[in-house]
Amino acid sequence: MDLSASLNLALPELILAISVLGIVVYGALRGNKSAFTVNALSGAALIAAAFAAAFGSHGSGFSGSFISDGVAVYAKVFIYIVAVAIIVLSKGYFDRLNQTKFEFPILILLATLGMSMMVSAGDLIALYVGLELQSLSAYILAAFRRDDPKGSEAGLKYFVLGSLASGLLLYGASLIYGFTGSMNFEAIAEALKVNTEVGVIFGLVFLISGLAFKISAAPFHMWTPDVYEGAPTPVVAFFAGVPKFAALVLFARVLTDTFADLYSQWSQVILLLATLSFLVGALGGLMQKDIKRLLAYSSIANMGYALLALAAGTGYGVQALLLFMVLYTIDTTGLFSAQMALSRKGVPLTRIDQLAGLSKVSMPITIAITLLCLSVLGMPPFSGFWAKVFVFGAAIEAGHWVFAAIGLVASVVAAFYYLRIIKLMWFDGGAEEIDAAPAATKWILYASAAFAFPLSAFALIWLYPLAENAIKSFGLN
Amino acid sequence: MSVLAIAFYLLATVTVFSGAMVILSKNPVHSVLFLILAFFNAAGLFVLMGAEFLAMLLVVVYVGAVAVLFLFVVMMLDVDFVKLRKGFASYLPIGGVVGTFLLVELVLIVNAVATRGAAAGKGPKVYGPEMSNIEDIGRVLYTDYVYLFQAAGLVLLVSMIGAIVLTLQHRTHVKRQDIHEQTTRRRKDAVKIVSVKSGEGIQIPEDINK
Amino acid sequence: MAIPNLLSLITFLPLAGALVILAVKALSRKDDEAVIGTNAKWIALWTTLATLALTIVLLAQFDRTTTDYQFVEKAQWFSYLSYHMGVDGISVLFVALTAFLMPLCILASWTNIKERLVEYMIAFLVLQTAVIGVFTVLDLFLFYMFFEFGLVPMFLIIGIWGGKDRIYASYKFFLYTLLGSVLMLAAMLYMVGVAGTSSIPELAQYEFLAAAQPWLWLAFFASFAVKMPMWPVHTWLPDAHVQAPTAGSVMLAGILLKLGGYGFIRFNLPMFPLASEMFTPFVLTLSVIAIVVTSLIAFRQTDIKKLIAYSSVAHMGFVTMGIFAGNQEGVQGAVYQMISHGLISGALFLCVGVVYDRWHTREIVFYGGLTKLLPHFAFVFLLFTMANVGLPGTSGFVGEILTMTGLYQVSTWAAFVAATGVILSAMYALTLYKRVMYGEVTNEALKGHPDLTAREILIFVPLIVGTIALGVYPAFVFDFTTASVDALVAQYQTLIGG
Amino acid sequence: MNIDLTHYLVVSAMLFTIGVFGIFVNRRNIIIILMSIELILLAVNINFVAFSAHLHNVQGQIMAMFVLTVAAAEAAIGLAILVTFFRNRGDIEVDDASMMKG
Amino acid sequence: MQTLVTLLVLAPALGALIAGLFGRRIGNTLSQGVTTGLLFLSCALSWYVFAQHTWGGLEPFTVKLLDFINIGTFQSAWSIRIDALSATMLIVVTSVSSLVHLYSWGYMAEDPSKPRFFAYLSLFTFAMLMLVTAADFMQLFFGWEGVGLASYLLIGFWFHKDSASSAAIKAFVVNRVGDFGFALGIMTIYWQFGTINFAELFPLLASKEATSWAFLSWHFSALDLAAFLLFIGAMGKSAQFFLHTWLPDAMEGPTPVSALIHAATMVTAGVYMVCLLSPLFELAPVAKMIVTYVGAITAIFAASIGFTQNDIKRVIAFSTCSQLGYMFFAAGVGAYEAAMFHLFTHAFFKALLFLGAGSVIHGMHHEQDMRNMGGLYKYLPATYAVMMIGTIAITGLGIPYTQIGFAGFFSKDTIIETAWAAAGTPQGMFAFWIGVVAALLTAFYSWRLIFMTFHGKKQWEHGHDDHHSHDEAHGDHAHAAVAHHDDHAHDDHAHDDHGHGHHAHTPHESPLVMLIPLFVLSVGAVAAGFVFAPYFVGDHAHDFWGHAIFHGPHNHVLHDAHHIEEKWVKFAPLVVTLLGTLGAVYYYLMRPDVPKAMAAKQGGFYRFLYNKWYFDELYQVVFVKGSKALGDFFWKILDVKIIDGLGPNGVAATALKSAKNLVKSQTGFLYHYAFVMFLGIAGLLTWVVFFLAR
Repeated sequence: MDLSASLNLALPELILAISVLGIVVYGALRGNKSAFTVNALSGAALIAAAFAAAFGSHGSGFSGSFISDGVAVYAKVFIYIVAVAIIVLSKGYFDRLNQTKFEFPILILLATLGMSMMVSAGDLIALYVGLELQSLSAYILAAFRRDDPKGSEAGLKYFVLGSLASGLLLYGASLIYGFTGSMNFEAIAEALKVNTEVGVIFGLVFLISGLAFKISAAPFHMWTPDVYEGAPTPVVAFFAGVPKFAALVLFARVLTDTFADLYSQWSQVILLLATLSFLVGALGGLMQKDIKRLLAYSSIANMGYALLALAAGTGYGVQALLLFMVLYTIDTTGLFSAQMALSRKGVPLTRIDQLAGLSKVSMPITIAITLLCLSVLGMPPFSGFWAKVFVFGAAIEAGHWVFAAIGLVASVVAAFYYLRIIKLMWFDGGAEEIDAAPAATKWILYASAAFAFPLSAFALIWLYPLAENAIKSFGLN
Repeated sequence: MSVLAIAFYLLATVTVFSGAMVILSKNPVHSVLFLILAFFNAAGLFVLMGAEFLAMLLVVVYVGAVAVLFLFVVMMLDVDFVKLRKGFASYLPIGGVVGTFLLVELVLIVNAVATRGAAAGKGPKVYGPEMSNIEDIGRVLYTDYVYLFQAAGLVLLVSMIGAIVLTLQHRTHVKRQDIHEQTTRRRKDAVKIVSVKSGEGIQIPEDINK
Repeated sequence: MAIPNLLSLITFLPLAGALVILAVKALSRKDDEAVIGTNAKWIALWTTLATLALTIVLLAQFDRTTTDYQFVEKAQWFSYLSYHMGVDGISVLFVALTAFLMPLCILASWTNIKERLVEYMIAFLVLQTAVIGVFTVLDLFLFYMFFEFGLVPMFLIIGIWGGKDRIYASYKFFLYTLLGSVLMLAAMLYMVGVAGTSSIPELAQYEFLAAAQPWLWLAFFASFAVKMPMWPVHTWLPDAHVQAPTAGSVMLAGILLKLGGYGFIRFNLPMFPLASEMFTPFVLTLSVIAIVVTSLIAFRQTDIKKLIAYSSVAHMGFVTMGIFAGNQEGVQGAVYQMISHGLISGALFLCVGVVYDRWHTREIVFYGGLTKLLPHFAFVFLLFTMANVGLPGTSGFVGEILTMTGLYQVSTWAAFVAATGVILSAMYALTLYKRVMYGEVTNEALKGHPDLTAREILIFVPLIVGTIALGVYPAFVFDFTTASVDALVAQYQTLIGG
Repeated sequence: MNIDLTHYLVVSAMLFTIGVFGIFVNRRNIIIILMSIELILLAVNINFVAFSAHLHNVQGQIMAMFVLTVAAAEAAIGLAILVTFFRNRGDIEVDDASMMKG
Repeated sequence: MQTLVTLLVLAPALGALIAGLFGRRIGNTLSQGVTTGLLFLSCALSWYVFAQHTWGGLEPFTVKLLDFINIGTFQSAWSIRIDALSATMLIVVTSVSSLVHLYSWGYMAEDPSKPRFFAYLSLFTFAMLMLVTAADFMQLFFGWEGVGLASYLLIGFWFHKDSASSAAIKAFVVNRVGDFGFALGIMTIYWQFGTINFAELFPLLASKEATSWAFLSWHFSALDLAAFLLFIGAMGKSAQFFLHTWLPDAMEGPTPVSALIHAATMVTAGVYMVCLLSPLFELAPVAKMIVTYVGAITAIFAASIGFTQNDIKRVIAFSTCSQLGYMFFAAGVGAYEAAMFHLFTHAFFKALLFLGAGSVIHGMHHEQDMRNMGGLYKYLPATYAVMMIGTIAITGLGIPYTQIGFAGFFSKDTIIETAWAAAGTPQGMFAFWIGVVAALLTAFYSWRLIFMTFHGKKQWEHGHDDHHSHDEAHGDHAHAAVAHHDDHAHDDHAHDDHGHGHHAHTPHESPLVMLIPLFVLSVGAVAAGFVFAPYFVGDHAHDFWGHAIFHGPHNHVLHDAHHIEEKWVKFAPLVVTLLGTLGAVYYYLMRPDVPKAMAAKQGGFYRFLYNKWYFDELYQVVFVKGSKALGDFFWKILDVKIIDGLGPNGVAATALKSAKNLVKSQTGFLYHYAFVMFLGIAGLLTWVVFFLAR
């Protein structure tokens, strides 16, 4: 495949890369006064990239290091859309703090580009570079509020542990490389057909550990609560959703496609991580007082569910994963936008107990949060319910019903902390007025709540076949 | 024992030793220096394996840039390093156990890979006169991996933006020369004509200096 | 006159009513709390009445001779799921029961709910949609959706408008039932996975692997047993009942408890017949333990509502044992018992509401001699106490005798022990009645409250009529259920080779 | 005695372990933790280069190059974050100064 | 005829509805008038039906009114079955009931809630009529429990009295114990024969004679089991031994109620049922034997208690219990006709006695303790006269080998003779001797009642002032220690100062409205025997009963009873009755100090009898306390501690505890996090090495 065809395949990435360069220059010249324009331009670039991805051609390019297939496109489009939402959210957030900086959307763009590369990675190098591009942007974003001690501590923790995880991942990559003689996924898969030894499983375990860190699966989750608490909320909203999606797509690609022959080994590792994750996520959340920390544990638990779908190793499993991540990410974005919408006398509400009596003060926000909580909790008919149906359906279909049962029980434990939020908002009294929320933040909150129900019921009608088609490129059963 | 072997053992020993010293030194400056030593010796190992270009890169990039950056930060931050050494040993035992465990497993696996993996059987590649290591790299880097090569550029861009965002501070009380402002200054911005009634004086606006 | 999409209309009309209330509130001036509240009440009442009217149309148009599902609506959703609705002779009655009790619940809350009336009415209407939905849908996942979602409004009803320990009670209610139902979800996923369809009628015909059946059965059982509730997973019920507002208790006892029994009939029996037969001794044991143990516990209660709540558990024991007797008498009796218990326990909780509204305590010792003060109420309460005891001529009797008769052939032991429940129920119910209603008025605080108001009488009259009418002429129920239950029992007996 | 692949890999494994070890032994000094990470990356690089040489496959070296690049970028960002941390705290202790836990 | 019987049965229901629902609206008089009027209508119709049946050749028939339960073969309908048995019962029920209605006009004159009372009475009558006209077990059960309900309501009519409401509950619950067996019996029948309809059932019975049914893991003869279980129901309703405890307490109800329900009608329902099910019992020898023994024991047991009691109503109540025992053992030995006959005559004289006692109580301003009476014959001459008639009737005075005698003579002697006829079996012999001894006791305690009440010194003239405050009233007597059962024995409704304030302490005769029923019943007590004996047990018996009563091929006790060779058997009842009478005369007319001294001495045997063999105490400890203790255990230990403690609360606590520990590991320290990561990867690698390597 010649270069122009390859470039054509990578059009979304190209759009993003070129936009980044342009916007950087523009921003650097105009300074922070240009923030609005930069935001708008970034959003436009993302939307353009989304269109390019959605209508672009499929295939593999750059000597196999770049793959554009159904799954990649599905993931990319969604990632770009969420990134736009994050940029919108960040605007309101930083404006309120008076800390608007034009670099923020640029870093978001770069991170998105990194994710984009991750989902399209066709070899270990692309995997690594994409991952690092995303991670490095994320480290900076986590520490973005540099005057905030918590923010820089979060950034530091995230950075150190993230680098460590990269180290592990690289070590694993090197072992895989040494064992199979190639960096390319397809070539690795070929080599594995001939010969599979414990060494490659070792490498795979390292690789899994590195990626597990990115999706904050236990026991590589330790950074999550601290970073969620310390980092600026739009950044956390960003972390909580799409990078994990990208990493999971990568996971799916590497495990179900490349390492399909080692299914019986890696599925056990993944199941172990999944079980640990939803247990840690469910239990850890019980004691939390900080909203964002709570959401951190919630996300750990949910990554456990995502891994459960992955462990199925089937086409339906990957499909479930794709659907789960979309539904979950929308919920979680909604919840973070709720946190951003709420402040009292200029001080953002960060503790859960500050939500007490919210229903008496702001009914629309309360209803929206309630819907979202119920959704993450997995209560039908909300989107989160379908997310769980897909995931557990896949797990049970694959015969992992014990793990599915544990997961479901863990989801009941986790239900406790979502209920606590609902309880505080509805049952308790004594709330003071809250400040008016930035309009955009509020609307994203409402939109996500509306998606949780009833829109998801309709969205699934096309989302489901979309995901079903997407996974066909994996050649799974 | 061949010269190669002697060289390997020498370089390997120093590398491992200085690696250990990096984490064991009391003074971070020493640590940085040991880090540089480790990199130098690792570069030597690279040369032994025929990866001359990477060896050079290691020295240039690492020793020249990264290590110096470390040194710079160590010097810049006014930290009482002695205090930081406190409690050093408390995690030594458990850390040691886990570390040893990890090492044993790694060595086990390394052995497996080296003897049964794809790399087994082939000896070290020796570059002949027809193609050097650097040429070998160059051929693929700008063809097969041009996409990643560009992406690496973006990684560096990120680090640049990151460093600037995180550390650049505009000191508001320091007056800076702004040529753009100077050249675009108009008369009406600077001068205001007021008619002063005799005997009354004028009220000077507070923001006159801005 | 055929109304298109009648089932959907009945199911979602209450939800529409809730939205109307919301819209009216949004359009009203903020400071008109009272007006908004009054509007909400009337809208809710009219919505429930309209639903009731539609339900009557449904009953009238229902063909009692066929075993097929009727009023079927089906539309493809996504994957193998579809929006699939329909009722048979069993479910149509539960729809009717819900539609019947709902206006009474609204009326019962007319004056005693003063705070957040709008939300209250919305919660009730949403609850109604959820509950009716459970009975009308024919898709496994839709069933689960409605089944599970009913928890939410109930959680809010207990939690917001409940008593002193409402938080504990609402959590316990929610998590307990949620835990049960997630296991059911797992089983559903498996079933859909192997059968390749989520249509309930199709699944009822699918023969699941004999090895898988016990597990599936247990998973469904976990959910329905908690909902029923069966001993020993009943402990949420007394707490929930005691804390819930009156209308909440009515819904809980009158309808939500029936979801479990309905589930057993709809799923466990036809879909996992082998497992059902295998677990019959287990269920019967639990049922009779429930009857005896909870009756004895009820005997010792000091709180009126708790007593009635425990008595509900005991009565549900009859339902489960009837169902798993697996014969016509048993299953018919169980269905009947559920309908009847819906009326009776609902009425009893309304009776408690009457005294609670006046004196704001449910402690039995507070009361005494009320007959003298509230003679009309004494009559009503006596009637429902007797119905609760299972006096022939009231609806309470038919269900009990039929379930026991059905059971007797399967296990004389179980029937023997269950029959002692007849004695025990008389013991606790009459003791309660005596302590509250009989004797001299010793508590001065009791004086000075009026007898039943016109509104309260309006609430009780339909219930009285229903209880007596069903007790004297149970065919009102059996006409509907016979065809469906016969088919169900016949299929079950064939599959277990009995 | 021939120096083969195993020797290099063992050196790499030792460096890797030292790096890992360094992270939780130096519980307070972040700079050394950052250097430990550099050691880990160095170990990985030795692995890649060794494999590359023995496989007669240049991909490993390319990877090592990217690792070097990223490591440099990482060092820069890491130190930048460290600097902000220091500015906020006046210290680079991460031991008892943790503001977030639980 | 079908319309007539429908009207007959439903008329009381209509009355009950009108008086119950609209009583307050339409007023006392109208309520009373409507209910009583409808009852008399019913009564007239009953007699018409009975006459048609007895003399007019009316064939038995069944009217089906409405389906009741129809599930598969479980078919039941609301229907009215008319045959000899039900026709007999119809007249008994409606006659006594209508008279009691009338009587209550006077007796309840001062009660503030008359409509309620009359509604309950009519409701009871309706339920009783449903019971006796049932054509299947379900309706029988409906009537069965319906009369139980009415009994509960009427016993607890003065609900403000704690003793009344407790007695009501006791009656209901003990009856439920019987119903428990009854229901199981019905089920046994149903599963054996696939029907609960009498007409369908009876022809099928013989086919299953040898069939056994596994009940509670034991195998029984199906018919014996069914008959026995059904008999438990009869025991409860008819207050037979073990399940008799409710009857004395039931005297808390107003006296007309006692007359109607607890003497004439409801309590005899058990006898009626056994007779109705004669086809079943005839094929169930073991059950029959049990019936005989239980009946006989009850007869003697109740009589033995009867002669220590001091409450006038309780004495009659135990007498009732004892007479029911007679009826049961008659049925048990196979003389269903005799049982029914005694039921019939007993209804008249026992109702008479009760109403007479009511008249006394009324006259004594609701004093019920016979020790506070005496010498009343002057003040209540009419009452005295009818009470004498009733007493003679119950003692069964009459001349053997002639048709001369009071009602009791015909029926009771027939029973004793049939027992002798069945003396070939141990239970027959037992029943015979018990019958004779009980006759002695009956005479003794019946006359004791008369003498204590109407003769002797006037005990009410002194210390009478404070008889309303029971403590002092009983403080006069030496047996205060055992008297607590009597504490509530009189109808001391405080609201009722009886309206005769000016001569409150002088006993007075009852008004005419109360006396008329007494006279009517007296006629019955005198004449019911010789008028109906030929039909019930005599020459016309076979024609009269038709198919309503079934006899097994070997059962001809009734026939044998008419041809008893031994003359002493014929005379024995008369002799013992006279002996008993003489005893009573001696102790209560001539030497009233002797029984008083005996009572004061508190001998062990006396206390045993006085306290009714300590059954109440036993049941109190075993059942009431037992169920309370069990209830507490199940509630506080099982539910709260074990189920909740290990279940939801335990799990929640465990989850919170593990959550706490988990969160503790989230120290916030970087190196800890790194350490966990390394533990994770080391763990995974180890796992891989040991388990996943292949």
